[in-house]
Amino acid sequence: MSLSILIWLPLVLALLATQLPARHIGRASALLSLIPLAIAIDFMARFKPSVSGLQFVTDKLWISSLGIHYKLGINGLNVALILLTTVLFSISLAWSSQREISRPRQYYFHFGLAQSAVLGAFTAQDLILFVAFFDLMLIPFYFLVGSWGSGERVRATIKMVIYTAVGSFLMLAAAIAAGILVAHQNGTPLNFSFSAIAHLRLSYTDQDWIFLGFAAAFLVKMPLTPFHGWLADAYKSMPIPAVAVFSGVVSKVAAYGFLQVALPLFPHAAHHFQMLMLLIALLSILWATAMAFTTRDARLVIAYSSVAQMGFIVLGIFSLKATGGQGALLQMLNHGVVTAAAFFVLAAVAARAGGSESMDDMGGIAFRAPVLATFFLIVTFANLAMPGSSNFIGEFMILLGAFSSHMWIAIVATLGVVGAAFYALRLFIGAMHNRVGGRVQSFELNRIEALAIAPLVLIILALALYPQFGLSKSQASVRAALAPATLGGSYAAAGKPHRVYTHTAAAASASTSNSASR
Amino acid sequence: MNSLLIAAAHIKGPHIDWASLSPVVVLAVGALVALLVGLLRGAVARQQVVPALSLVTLLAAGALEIWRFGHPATIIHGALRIDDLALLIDLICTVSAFAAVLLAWRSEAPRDAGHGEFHGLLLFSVMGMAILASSQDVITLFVGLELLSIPLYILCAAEYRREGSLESGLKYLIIGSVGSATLVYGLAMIYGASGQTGFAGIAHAVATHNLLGDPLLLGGIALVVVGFAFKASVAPFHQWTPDVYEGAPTPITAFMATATKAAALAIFLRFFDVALIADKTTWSPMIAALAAITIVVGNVGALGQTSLKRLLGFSGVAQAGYMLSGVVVATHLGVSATVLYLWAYLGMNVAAFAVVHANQLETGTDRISALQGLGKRSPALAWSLTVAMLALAGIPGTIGFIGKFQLIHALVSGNHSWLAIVLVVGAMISLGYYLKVVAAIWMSPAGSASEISGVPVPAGAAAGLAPIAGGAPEADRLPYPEVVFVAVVFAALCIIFGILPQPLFHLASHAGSALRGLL
Amino acid sequence: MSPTTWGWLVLLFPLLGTVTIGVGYKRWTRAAGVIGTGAIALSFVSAVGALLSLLSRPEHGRELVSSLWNYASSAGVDAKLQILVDPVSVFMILVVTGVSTLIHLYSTSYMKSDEGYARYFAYLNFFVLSMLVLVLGGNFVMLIVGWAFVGAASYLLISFWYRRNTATGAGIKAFVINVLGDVGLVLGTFFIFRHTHTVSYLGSFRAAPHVFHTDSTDLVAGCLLFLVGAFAKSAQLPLHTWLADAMEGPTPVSSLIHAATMVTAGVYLIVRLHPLFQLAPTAGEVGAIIGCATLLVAGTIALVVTDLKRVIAYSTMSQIGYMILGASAGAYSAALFHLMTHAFFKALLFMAAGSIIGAMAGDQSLDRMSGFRKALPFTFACFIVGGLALSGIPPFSGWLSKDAIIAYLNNRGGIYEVLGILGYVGALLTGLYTFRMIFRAFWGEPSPEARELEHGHLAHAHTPRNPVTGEEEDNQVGFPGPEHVIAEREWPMKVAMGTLAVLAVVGGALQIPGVDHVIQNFLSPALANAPLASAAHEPSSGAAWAGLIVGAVIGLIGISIAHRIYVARPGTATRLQQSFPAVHGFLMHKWYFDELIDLLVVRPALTLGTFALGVLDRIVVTGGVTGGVTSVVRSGGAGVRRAQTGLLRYYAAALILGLSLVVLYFLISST
Amino acid sequence: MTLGWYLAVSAVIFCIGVGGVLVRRNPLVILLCLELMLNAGNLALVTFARMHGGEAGQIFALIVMVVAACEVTVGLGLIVAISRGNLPVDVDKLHELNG
Amino acid sequence: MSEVLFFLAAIAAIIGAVGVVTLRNAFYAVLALVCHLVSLAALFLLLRAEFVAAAQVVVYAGAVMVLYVFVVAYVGGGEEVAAGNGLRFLGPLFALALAIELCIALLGSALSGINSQGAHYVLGFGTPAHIGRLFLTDYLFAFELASLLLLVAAVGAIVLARRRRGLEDENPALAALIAQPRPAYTGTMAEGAGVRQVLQALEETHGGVIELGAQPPKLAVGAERSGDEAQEQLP
Repeated sequence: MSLSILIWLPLVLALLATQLPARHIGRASALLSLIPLAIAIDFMARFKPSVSGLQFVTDKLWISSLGIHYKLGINGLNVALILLTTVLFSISLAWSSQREISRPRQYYFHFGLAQSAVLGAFTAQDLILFVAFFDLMLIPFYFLVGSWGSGERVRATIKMVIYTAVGSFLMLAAAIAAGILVAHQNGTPLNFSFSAIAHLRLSYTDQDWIFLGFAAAFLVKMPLTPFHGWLADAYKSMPIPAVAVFSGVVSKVAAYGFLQVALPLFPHAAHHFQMLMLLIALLSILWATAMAFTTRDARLVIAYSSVAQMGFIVLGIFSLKATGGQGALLQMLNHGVVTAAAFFVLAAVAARAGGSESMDDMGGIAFRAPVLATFFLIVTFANLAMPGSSNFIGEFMILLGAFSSHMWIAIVATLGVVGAAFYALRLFIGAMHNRVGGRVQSFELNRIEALAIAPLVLIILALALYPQFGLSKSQASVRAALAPATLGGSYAAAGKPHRVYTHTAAAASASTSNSASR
Repeated sequence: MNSLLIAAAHIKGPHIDWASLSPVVVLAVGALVALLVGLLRGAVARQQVVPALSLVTLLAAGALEIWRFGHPATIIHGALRIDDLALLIDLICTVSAFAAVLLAWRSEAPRDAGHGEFHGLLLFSVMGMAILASSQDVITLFVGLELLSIPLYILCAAEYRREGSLESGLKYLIIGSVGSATLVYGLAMIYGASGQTGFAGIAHAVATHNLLGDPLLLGGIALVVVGFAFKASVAPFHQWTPDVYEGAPTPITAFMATATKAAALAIFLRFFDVALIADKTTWSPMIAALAAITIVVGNVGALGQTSLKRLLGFSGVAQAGYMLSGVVVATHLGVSATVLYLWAYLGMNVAAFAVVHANQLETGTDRISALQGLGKRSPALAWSLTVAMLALAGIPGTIGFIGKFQLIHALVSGNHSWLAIVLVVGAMISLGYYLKVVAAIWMSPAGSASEISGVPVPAGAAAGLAPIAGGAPEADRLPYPEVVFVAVVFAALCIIFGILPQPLFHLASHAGSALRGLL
Repeated sequence: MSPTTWGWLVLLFPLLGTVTIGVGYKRWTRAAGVIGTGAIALSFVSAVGALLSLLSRPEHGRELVSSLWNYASSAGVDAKLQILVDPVSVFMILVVTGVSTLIHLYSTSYMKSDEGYARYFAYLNFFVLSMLVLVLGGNFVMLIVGWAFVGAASYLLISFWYRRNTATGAGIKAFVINVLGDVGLVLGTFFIFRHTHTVSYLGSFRAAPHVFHTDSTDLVAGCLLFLVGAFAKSAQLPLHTWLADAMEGPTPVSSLIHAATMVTAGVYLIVRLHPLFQLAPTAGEVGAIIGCATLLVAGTIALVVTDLKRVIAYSTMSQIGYMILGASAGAYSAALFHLMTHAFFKALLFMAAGSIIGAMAGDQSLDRMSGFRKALPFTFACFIVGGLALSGIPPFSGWLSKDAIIAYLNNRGGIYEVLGILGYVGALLTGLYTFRMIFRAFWGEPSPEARELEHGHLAHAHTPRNPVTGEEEDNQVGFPGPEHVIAEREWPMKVAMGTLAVLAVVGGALQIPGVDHVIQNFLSPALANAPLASAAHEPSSGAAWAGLIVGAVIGLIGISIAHRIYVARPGTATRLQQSFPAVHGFLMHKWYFDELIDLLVVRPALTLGTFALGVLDRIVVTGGVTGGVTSVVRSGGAGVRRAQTGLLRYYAAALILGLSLVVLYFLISST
Repeated sequence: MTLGWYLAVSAVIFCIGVGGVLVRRNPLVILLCLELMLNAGNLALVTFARMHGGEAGQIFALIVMVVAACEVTVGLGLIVAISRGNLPVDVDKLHELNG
Repeated sequence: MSEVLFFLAAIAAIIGAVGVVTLRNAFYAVLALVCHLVSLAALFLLLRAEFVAAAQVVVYAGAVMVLYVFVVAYVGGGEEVAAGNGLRFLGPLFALALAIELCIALLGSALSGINSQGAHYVLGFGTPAHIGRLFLTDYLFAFELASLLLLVAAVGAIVLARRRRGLEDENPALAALIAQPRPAYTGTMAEGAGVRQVLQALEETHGGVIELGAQPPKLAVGAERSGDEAQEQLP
């Protein structure tokens, strides 16, 4: 089955669903979203983890005069994230389907578009295609926030889009420049596919600024401090299902972009800016932790915790060690599940606290809702990366990677771990325990809420028992992705020919991808 | 008398390649016919037949332009060069005029000006553009420019009962004439320096007579730059643009915004990349600087606007800045990028103006706030405007993205990466206003829309459901089907060519290679 | 069955118990106690099975590893879901499951009227599971997992009565400090992993002598970080403050987690990692010093604290100080021996305290207790047994185990001799505070509650109040339960306490210097490669007996002083307080540790957070980065719009100005 | 006289026209000033035609003359329309469109 | 001789130009322009551009200026020279700067021709015959276009300035008002009463907002805003 089907199916299904009578759209969308999920599982099952190159490749020349390819493929870096995307979208749609939503046609259309865009961004194997999907993701979220959000939603959505688009435009410029400069400097025809760029040389100064362009886009999207200015408003305003998928997968696209695009394609720059990126990651961890300490807004606690987590992920990636990269990848998966679950739990809690998301209005909810409390607790423990959760393994490997590359940064970063314990638990206690809040009317988790939360909690538990799931598929790909950047400094110093390692890796991937595509 | 006859007998007119000239001829004939039919007394003849005739004329002209594609020819003693670049630009103008005619079908302007006159002038203007785009001689250039401008001055003021219309006409006329005079003086100086009026002659003279650093030539270039920049609304010569766009009848604004810009950019390309190519190192930094200024000024100026037409005016300024990039780099790639962007710009702006027009017809104003609820009133229009705005902003999947892509491509290849960065920064700023428009369409102010929070809303609140969005246009109420048609078609093209841009690239590259002597 | 199969069974039963109770919390609420106790009892049986099957193997084959599946095996990390069954872990699981079974039994009565009965047993079973993972885990990752799980279980049980703000506060405090410990373990693991490239115990131990030389920096750093973990878990200075607060939890919880099992995990850790600590004597010294300091500090605080449970809690800290001291010094078997006996008598003391608290209708203040001797004869007897064992009075178990540690220290010499002598000071304090507590609670005029109980009425508070703050309990939600229980009326409590009392008396018999060395012999296969555990470092039985006698005497002196102050001459305590107000205040404030931590850690963190939220984020991010750019753009826009006057002549002027500039440029670039 | 003088005169006239556009408020007079500018262009063209001895410049000048006439016609028409609409015949008072 | 003529013509042309810019009365300005045009024609003659000079006089000074005079008469030409704003000073300054730059550009050229009397004179240069031949051969296209341009201009002038029908039918009240006697010096074309003024008057008489049917609403805004000016012009 072609990957194109997987990535475009959500949009098509959404369009189909919108043709139904308004009251059936939600349920239909939720049910239909199981199809992409099934396809994603199928891909996952057929994926061969031992191969570092692409599998299930679709490669068509899209814009021939620019050498832009419509190239999709799966490797160890994105296979789990694709599954995560389909899962989270299914769950978000299920959650939405149980609620009355104004203008459902547009709502579900935007959801379908969002899913297609995210899947596209994960599978794209061409710079321009990647950029296109990356930007395309913005549109549905712009509408979802602006039309179905709460509070200052219009301002928030414009702020969000401008912030993220600033990054994406810089990335666009960088992507174009990358393709062109590579073509110029090697005298090859224009070709924007990752594999083509990866094994051609690009001068170090060009790599540097191009890398910064990509980094800007990714850092804003995640977001990391100090690029998080849009986060609070946007997360505050987003409808719950939107924020769940946004925080769950959209921010992962950025982190994934580092692994899939920035590091393998611009290894020297990645090596060059390693310290900068590590410091930004560290700053984010500490900053977001401090913010999460102090805010009374439950949603912002989760939001900032997710900034801190993204900080860890970047820390892992830019440790430029396989352990760190593996940890980062696992952590993307974990955090995607956990943060989405956290937002759904938050919605359930807010529903019991008179609609308020302020911790001042909560408290004592656990009593009549032990199941909810248990789920919340599991999510909380996972969120603070308690050992035994899969998140811990992620953080463990991230920190191990960072530790082996820059010991002190890892040690300082552990402050974030301790801080997470405090703010995550503070949120749990503030909501579920202590005296009963003024507007609280507690009731047990109902079927509708459980529809979204229970599967996620089950996934969290399953991952906790078997985090290897997130590691086993990716090892080869992560090594291949990081190797050039890890070597970045040494061969620069030795003046050896450029990127011998990737060349062989790319060749290997080409041969395997051929066999896989057949 | 006899001697005169003898003298006349000696005069042998230039050879005229009627095939190549045919689009221009068709336009002229169509304009005259429209003028004449407009004199008929019957209301049907005036109100339906005349627009129909102009549509036919434009279709014919378009068909002929397509026919001549790939058959470059220099005709009428070097007055015109009908090559792929010219034809593509002509086609833009023709399409734009076609859309303008449809938009104007039931609007105020043709009734006020008289249908025959209105359409006749419109066609004359298209003809002027066609000539300007293919002119190969400074005299033809100048006449073409005036033939383009003068009808527009009149059309801007067509709604004579509206103060804004008259004001915009007067402003356009006076500032335009200052621009023309400047251009004339500049052309005079270039003529003075080179002794030639043909572009090829000028190029030859500049290259061979060691004129490169001559103040006379450079002064002339300076004045010409300003004259063209004015037409293309390049900052700081852009100030008429927002005012005129706002004041002019909307169909005319739509036409002006797209077609004039195309013609002006075309002559920029043709004159600088053909006649003055030898002096590229001197003028290129200046034009690059102007482009940068334009990008910044246009985008920044659009930020706080409340009138949609004004906003689009400033946005047009900014886009002109983008498009100058192709002139700056002066390569085949640059030319094709500019042409490509012009096509993109046509699609995006016509779609946008069509919606503005429709909304104006319905609400009587072009305020952005009047867009509120458009998503409910007419989803087709709302989606069209949304697509247009996103395309203008350069979001992937739209033609605007492709256009910007190619411009950046040209700039980076032409060693003008810094301008590419400016372009990108401009695009970032532009989101600030494009998105506000989209927000106004879909996102009613806080409180009125039901919000999704954690609380399940009790069932039964679904009474006030919105009409189908993204569905078939026939589901919408259609007060002005032709306007909606234009909006939807152009918006759809923005998407289609945004996803499958290869044909456009193909055409644009033809245009790029039409200019010989470039890299 | 092989020992490892038994090991997995040991883990399986509590897991099943947790899940069964958790899933069926509504349907079989009342059965939760039985299920929970039964699960742990089965686990204990399995532990015995493991013991027996381990003993049936030859000595050199008593380190067995078994893995279920790859837990996190990638990119060089080789973490498996793995257990290590060796004498140390078997010893631990025996203690843990045994004591746990009894405490579960006790709890079935103690918690019977609590609304959260099922939840309680689910948590408690989960705790046992976690503790067993901790001790059975076969690699560092499993260790950390268990380590954190017990922390989580501890948190859950401390804030079991979650309507109490004090309970939730104590819970979060305990949790965060324990996470600090986890981080210590994680970083310690990193330091070791950096050189050994494996997370498995046996792999690391095997590699350690080859990759580390004695006291190499990374090894010492790693061991110190492990010690941080141990200190956090075992409530050693300066990470001890959570333990006293943890008394917010139900008393059986204090008994199980905060006395018998979890808090001793630090000791287990040091023993488990002894191959590493052997190579890092510096780390061992640090551990010993901290342990010694803790035993003294906690002992002094216990002298003045008036909350019954907190006295026992500080006593626990103090006793764990001995164990840490011993384990750090190398007295592994002695430390584990003391760990076991301490589990018996301290659990017993807590259970007995629970009985008194029941009689006091939830009041825990020693100030209001008195004269319960007659009212609670069984409890009194248990208290006496536990107290004597704790004070190290012959022939109770604590006497043999504690003095074994001190004897080892004195034998090792050097700085350890000093620490050993300080250990005797601690022994004096132990006798003093233990019997201060006993004398105040059981001697003197019977309190009203005691009097009523003598007449057969169990006191009930009209309005249940938080024992710490006096705040009225949130009674609407129904817990803690309205009924209180005493051991005298509940057979499960009696059975549990009785069993422990017997063990507290006879438990010491396992290892009597010169008589038998059951524990030492059992552990020796696991300690075979430890020079410090070799016979050379063990004190001779003569020296050991000398130490035992000295210890017993010191314990008796302590008791007699307590008797003098609280029984013979009532009022002495008050006089002392008035004579040394500074000392008393200092001790009452628990050496100001809480305040110090508050000042040094909590406050800066919160200030930083507030600063970050209020100032930095607003000024730097919103104001500077975003705001700066947007305001520049915005003001640019305003400028452009202002220039757009609508006045034609201005436009012309702008055009002309632009024209002159362009011409100027071209003129300049001419020639 | 050398041709430079003619050119100088033409430049001066051009700039007088420019100045007029900038300072006058009556659109009628502004149109006159535009005439000045165009005429200056014509003078330059004719001068250059003389200089090069080719007639292209003169042809151009004639065309410019036609254009000037056209612009004037349209401009005057506009002024009449403005005046009919009872709007002020003063460019400083026509600034409804701004910002 | 030619020098004298040049100076006379040049000075006259410049004076005429200055007159156009400075004279307050539009009518005088037109006359000054005529003077300028004629002087320019003389300069053209000196440059041997006979046909251009002739055309200048005939077309410009003759035809276009007449148009001017008519419009001045229709609109009324009284006007203050400049507004009291910065442009009054800056305008000439800008112009001066530009003049300097242009002179530098024109005279600084290294072209030898600038400092000469011009190219060698060829018989027939600039004569109508030559020009005419060129128009029919080399510049045929421009010539044809120029004629179209004139047509456009004519059409445009008509579109903008012609008398309209239909206004009366749309709004009887308006029509009646237009039929009323006009104040003096406001032109003779009845519909020239203009919407703004009519509205003003209507509002005064009817006292309220008027429905103007097909009138674009923008009108009302304009009418309201410039009410003061309209009042001044009404008696």
